[in-house]
Amino acid sequence: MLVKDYMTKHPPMAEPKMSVVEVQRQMSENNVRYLPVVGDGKRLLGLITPQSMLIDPRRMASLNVWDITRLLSDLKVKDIMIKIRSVITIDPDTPIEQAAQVMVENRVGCLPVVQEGIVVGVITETDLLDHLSKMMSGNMSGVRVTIRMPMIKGELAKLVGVIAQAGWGIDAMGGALCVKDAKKWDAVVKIRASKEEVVAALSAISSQEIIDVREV
Amino acid sequence: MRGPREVPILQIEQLAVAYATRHGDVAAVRDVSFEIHRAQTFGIVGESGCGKSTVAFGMVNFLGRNGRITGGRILFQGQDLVKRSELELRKLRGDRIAMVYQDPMQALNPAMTLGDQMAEVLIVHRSMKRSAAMERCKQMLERVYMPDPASVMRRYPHQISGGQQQRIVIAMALLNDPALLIMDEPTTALDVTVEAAVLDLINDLQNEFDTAIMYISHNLGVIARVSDEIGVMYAGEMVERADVKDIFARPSHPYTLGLLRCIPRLDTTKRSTTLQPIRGRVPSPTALPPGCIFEPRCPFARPACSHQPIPMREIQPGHWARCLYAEEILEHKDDLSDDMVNIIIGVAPKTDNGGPILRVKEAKTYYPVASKQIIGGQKQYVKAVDNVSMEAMPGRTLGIVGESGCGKSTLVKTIIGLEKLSGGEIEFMGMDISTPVSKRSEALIKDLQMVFQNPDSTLNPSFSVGYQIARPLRRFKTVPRNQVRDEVIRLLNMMRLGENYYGRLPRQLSGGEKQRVAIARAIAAQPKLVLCDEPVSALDVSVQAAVLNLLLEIQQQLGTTMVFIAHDLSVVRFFCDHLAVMYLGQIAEIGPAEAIYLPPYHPYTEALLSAVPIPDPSAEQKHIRLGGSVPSALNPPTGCRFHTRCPRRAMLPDGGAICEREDPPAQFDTDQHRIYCHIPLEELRKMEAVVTIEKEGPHVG
Amino acid sequence: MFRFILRRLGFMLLTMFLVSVVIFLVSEVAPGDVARHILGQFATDDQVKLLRQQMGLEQPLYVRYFDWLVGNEWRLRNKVDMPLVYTKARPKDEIQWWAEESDGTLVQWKYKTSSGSLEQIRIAPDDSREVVDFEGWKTRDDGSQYFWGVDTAGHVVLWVKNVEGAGSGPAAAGRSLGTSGGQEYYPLKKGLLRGDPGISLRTNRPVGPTLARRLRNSFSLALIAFLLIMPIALALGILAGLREGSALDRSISLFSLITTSVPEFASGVFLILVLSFWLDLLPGASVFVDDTAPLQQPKLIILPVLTLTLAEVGYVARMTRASMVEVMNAPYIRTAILKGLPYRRIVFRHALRNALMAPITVIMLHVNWLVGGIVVVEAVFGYPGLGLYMLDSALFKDVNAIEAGAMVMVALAVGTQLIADIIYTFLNPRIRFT
Amino acid sequence: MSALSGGTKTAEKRPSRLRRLWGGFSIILESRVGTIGLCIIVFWVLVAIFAPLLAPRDPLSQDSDAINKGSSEQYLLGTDQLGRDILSRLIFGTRTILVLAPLSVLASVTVGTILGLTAGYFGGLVDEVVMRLLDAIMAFPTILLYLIIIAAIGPSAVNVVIAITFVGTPGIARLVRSLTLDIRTRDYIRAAQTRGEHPLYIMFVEILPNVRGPLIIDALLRVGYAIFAIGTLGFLGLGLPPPTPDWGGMVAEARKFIWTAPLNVLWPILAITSLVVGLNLFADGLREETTRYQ
Repeated sequence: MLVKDYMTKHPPMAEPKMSVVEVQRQMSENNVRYLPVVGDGKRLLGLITPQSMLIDPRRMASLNVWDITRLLSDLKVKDIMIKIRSVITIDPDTPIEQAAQVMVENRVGCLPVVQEGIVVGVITETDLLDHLSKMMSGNMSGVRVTIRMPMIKGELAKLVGVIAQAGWGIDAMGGALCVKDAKKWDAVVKIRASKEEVVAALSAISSQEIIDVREV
Repeated sequence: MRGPREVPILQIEQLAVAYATRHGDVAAVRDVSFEIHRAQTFGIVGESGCGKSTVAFGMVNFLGRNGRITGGRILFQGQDLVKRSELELRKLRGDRIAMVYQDPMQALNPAMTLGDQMAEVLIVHRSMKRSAAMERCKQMLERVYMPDPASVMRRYPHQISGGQQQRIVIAMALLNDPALLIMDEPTTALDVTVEAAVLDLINDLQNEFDTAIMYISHNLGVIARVSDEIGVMYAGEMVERADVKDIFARPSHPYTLGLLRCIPRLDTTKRSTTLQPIRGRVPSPTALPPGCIFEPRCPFARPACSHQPIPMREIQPGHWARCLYAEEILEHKDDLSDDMVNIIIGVAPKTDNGGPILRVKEAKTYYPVASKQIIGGQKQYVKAVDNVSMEAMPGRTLGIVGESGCGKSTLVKTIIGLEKLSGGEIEFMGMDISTPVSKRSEALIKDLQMVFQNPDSTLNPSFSVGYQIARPLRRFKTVPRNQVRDEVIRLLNMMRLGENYYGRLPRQLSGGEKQRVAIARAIAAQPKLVLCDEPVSALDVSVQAAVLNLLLEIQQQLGTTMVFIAHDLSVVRFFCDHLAVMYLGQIAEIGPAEAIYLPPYHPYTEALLSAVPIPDPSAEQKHIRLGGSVPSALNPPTGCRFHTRCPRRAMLPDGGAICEREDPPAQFDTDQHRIYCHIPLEELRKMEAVVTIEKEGPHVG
Repeated sequence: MFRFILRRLGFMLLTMFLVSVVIFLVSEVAPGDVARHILGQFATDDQVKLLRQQMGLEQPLYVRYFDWLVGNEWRLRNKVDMPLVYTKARPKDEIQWWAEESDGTLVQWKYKTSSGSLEQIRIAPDDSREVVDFEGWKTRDDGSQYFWGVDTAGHVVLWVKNVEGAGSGPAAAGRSLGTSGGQEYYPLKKGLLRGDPGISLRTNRPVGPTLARRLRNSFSLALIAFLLIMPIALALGILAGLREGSALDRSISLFSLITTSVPEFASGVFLILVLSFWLDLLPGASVFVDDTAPLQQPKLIILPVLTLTLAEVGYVARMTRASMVEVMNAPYIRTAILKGLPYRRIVFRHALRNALMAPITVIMLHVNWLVGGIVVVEAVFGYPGLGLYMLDSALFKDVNAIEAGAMVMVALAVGTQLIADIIYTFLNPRIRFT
Repeated sequence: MSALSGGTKTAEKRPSRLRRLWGGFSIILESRVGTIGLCIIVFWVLVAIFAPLLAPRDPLSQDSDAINKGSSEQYLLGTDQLGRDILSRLIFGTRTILVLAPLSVLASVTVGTILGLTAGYFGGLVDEVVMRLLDAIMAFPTILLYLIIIAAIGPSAVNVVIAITFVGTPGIARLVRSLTLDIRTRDYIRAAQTRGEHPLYIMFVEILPNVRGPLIIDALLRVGYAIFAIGTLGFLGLGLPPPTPDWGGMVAEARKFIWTAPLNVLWPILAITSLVVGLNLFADGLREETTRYQ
């Protein structure tokens, strides 16, 4: 579950001397929202994001329509890109959740994956979301059960024991601290079996409470 | 394996390339479009001269002095390459787009060590220091399973084997982690077991580096094994494009169908099917037919086909074809095309009348090699052929198969008398022919003729076709003087070459035609035995089928016995009654063709069969790969010569120590089927078949 | 590698031997008689005969060849039954043949035509010189008196008392016939293999020293030309090869075509016409006042060097260009281009080394031509080199000189071929000599 | 593997011998270089053929009162030291050159081809002996070889041809040998061997025609060198005995009077150079065309 397994390798890239108009056309044509800017040998120089495309009107000399078009047409990527020193990059070997953490803290949508200054890929929100849905096997049908249990050692073992006894496999499993009650812990499990059997088996565990059951 | 629908690494739209020649511009490639996504392999297949290499070189705009891109767009990661300046292209090459070609030996600088040549890519593109670059190269060499990378990097290209050279070239291409890797027939020059290993390597490198690969080959089997999507090219145009399974299951362009029909397959024999060649010749780029380019050779052609050029159209999601009647083609793809109906060959083996026509007993051919010491030093010998015994039955075909360096060509040359026999004896029609050809009697020479491999050098370029066929007639006086010309014309017609070929010079003929003239020359004197030294391996697939059928016809009509040498197991399977598998100068296994392709196998035969690429992605095939490389025949391994690479030695007690000590005994599966192996026959019988033999399958009969 | 060099050296000796035999045979077959050549048309036949005898030309061919190769004083010793020595009697004397008595005194005999008797020149170890009448005649059974001795002209002579020799004839080229009177003459030689290439028939002085001086002149001329030609030719060839098909390439090709189409003598004379006659910049002929001339007046050398360079640059340039063009179209250059290497790096690291392999070996072979080609240039400019020396000797049929010169030239030629092969192995890693 | 090589010509009836010859020529005419060379050669050949008509005066007649005169309307290019008209001597000189040079090249080509074929085809001891012999001759500086041969057999037209043949043979033999070594490995030679053909048949019928191409080009260059050699020998006084008009000799004699009649030396030099340039251009054109034609 490392960044290098989930990042987009060989992403489309831009060069500093390219014209912004050209880059904008490509981004719209290929519905790409982030373009790392690289020099020779894929060395990272900057990043183009949707925000960097919004050009601050104050920079315009005048609002006369001809001046604007002329200025826009010879605007170069290096004028609008986020310079390398303010671009947050990530190493391919970091765990994926750390990448998510960095993105959330810095409120950025894309992290160029860099090794010794060379761009080896790009990881964006969509990649993480894609990873999340795979973690929860979002694309597979089955019974999805949410169980709340106290924060005591052995509780999870009990849950897994019951499922194992019933002979079912666990397609996906996720868990997090309960938002409302710090002492409680919620687990989400996906099992390929009928809804009734699952509810019957799991409600037998006294200390745990089924919050939500649904056929997915 | 393919990510969600995002930017394809490479997008080609209506690419057109032309060469400026003295007679004006010649359009070598017209209207080629396809896409390649990340970690996906796009296979381009087509016969020689169809422009597939031009497409490859067009990507990196390396079209020589007179070639240039005349139309279409090449989008690499979203940006069009056609308008890029030479400097920008240079920065892309070797960093984001890498290339690997057919002959690795030529692609490496003979006067520079391998290490320098590899590190250069990093030094130039990554401006790495030499030591760091060398270290990176060593890691990459380990990644491509190169034994002892440090010493290999200090060596020169001519000091390593073909397979290793290709690994170095592939490693060099992947050093900068390119987004696109273009491979132009990378494994064509390699032996089938080495090729299989390299193809595996390409697959798992792709998984790790997510590189998009454009794989170009004329061999449908290789393409089926390696690519996800396939484009079939013919005479400069892409005629069909679809997912790999689609194209084999539902070929919907007559040319693709023709290609599939004329390839001999491992799981079919000459009894159960016929090879249907494509008639006619590939049109030259300067004289293209008006309508559909395949119309002149298409069995399903209709008047509408020749009116105007046919556009590519999507007959099914993801399946494109350049044919007006593609849907109809699908229905009757199984019935025979008309001109093939009358020749159902499936010849039943004749009853064995009398003993073998050719008997080889413990034949040995050694080449003396100057010893290294200054004076004296015992003479060293290359044991090219070492203790080989076999027979050829009259009217039947004995196949000899094996990889390069196994001594099959030397054996044939010894039989025909071009090489001196160092030991054992050879009998032909009861008479001893251990002497070189210059000392043999006229009668013996007349009855033993040979067909050679390379069509370009088999005919003397300075003499007309008629003269060269007439020469054996005059030499052996098989026909009175005045009838020589008529006899030559009869032979030409037999070879399906018209009378007007009589006066032509070899340079005006295509490869297939040259080979037919060579066959006519060989059978002119009505020999009893014809030795064929890989007669079809240098030909295109469609032409190959025609020549193979021709040889079968000759055998059927004239009853000539044939010894057929080849390295392609599916061709040999189709063509031969008996088969001998050779390894490093010795016979590993010999017997009727059916027995060879079914267990019990000699471990080497098993490895060979599992390496042969089958032109059908759905066929299941055992996966056995041989490690190491072929040892030198100068000092071959002791005992069984295959023990250094044999994957089956574990089946023997104490790890097959016996294999190193003693020569393998001949174990008789049936009276005609012998296997030279220490592994007891019962164990060998327990192995399951390498290839599941489909009885019905898409082929007729 | 060592074994290969040994074989090549063996081959060189064989070739030299072969060549020497051929030259001897050829000069034997040649019409015209050397002695007649020396004495001119007016000498009488018996004078010519005497000179031939004195030069040992009467002896059978194989004897003469053997003498020339190995020398004959050890054979003729038993005639004079005293050791024969080839030394300088006194430090400033010329090297001459002497008989040496047991106590070290050097002895020569002289025939006095007036009295028909012999006198002896004796030089004692303490360098005192005296001339004494010699009475040691030996008598044969038929009563005639004879004596075998060494004369002042380096012959072993048989004198017979009171029998008139063939008389004297006009002295020619430092050779006085007056000392004749001997019945049989055997010219003394140490033989090539023992360092003495013999006496030049033309100048009657040892061949060795003159040959050495001439070789030095020729060598310096060839060296300067070589050092001038190679860099220019290689550079031109590479430039033309890189820009194949461009205007530069065509002009270089045309220039080299024209210069190779002009024979050396034509270009030599042409240069004299233009540079020294019309523009009067350089001396027309390079006349050497003394040995060290080339260093003081470099102007003497300029024209010959220029001629040689003109003739040679074109040829090497064309060959380098062809090799460069071939290499630039080689598949491994295509790999280099597709590896994205900059043009300069492709040319210098990849192309050059392979491209220079072929020309380097041929250039070394050209040293051999250079030595030969100089003959013409030396003839045109009168430059006193080996070539001119060989030319004059050949015209004069001076066998000893031609032989010595030929030996040097063959040694040089085969030597350079050997060096060429050795260089080739270093340049081309694929070739390892067994 | 450009698409070009794949296409094969539509197979038409083989052209007649004459048309094939013209086809050969048309190739050469397409290369500019080749045509210029051909024109120069043809010019000189015509001069040689029509020499008697063109030459204003008998080349040997001496006009005692017009010695070393400059060009005048009587003597277009002036006279030499014996009062002979330089122009007519030049014109007749072409005859000597254009007879002797090709003759000697023809001789060395025949001898060289036979040696090269035998050495190349048989290999082994034969090859070693022939090669060592050729190396010995090659080891000799060419000029010296001329000197010795001419000195041995005396200067005369025949001897000049013999000398040049003797010097030219090793080069041709080497070329033919290397070509034979390559062709010997071809399959059509093996096919002939399997038919038990006699080695002589294989050498002269199967191999020789395929050696012709490069041999012709090399022969052209050798004619150039032969012209050099004739000129040089003439210059060194070893060439043709006077008074036969010979360009080399003319240069040698004119050199002595360079002070009084400088231009005399210029004309023979220009003549020789132009002829050799013509030959080289023609050879280059031919080589370019044949390589592109394959």
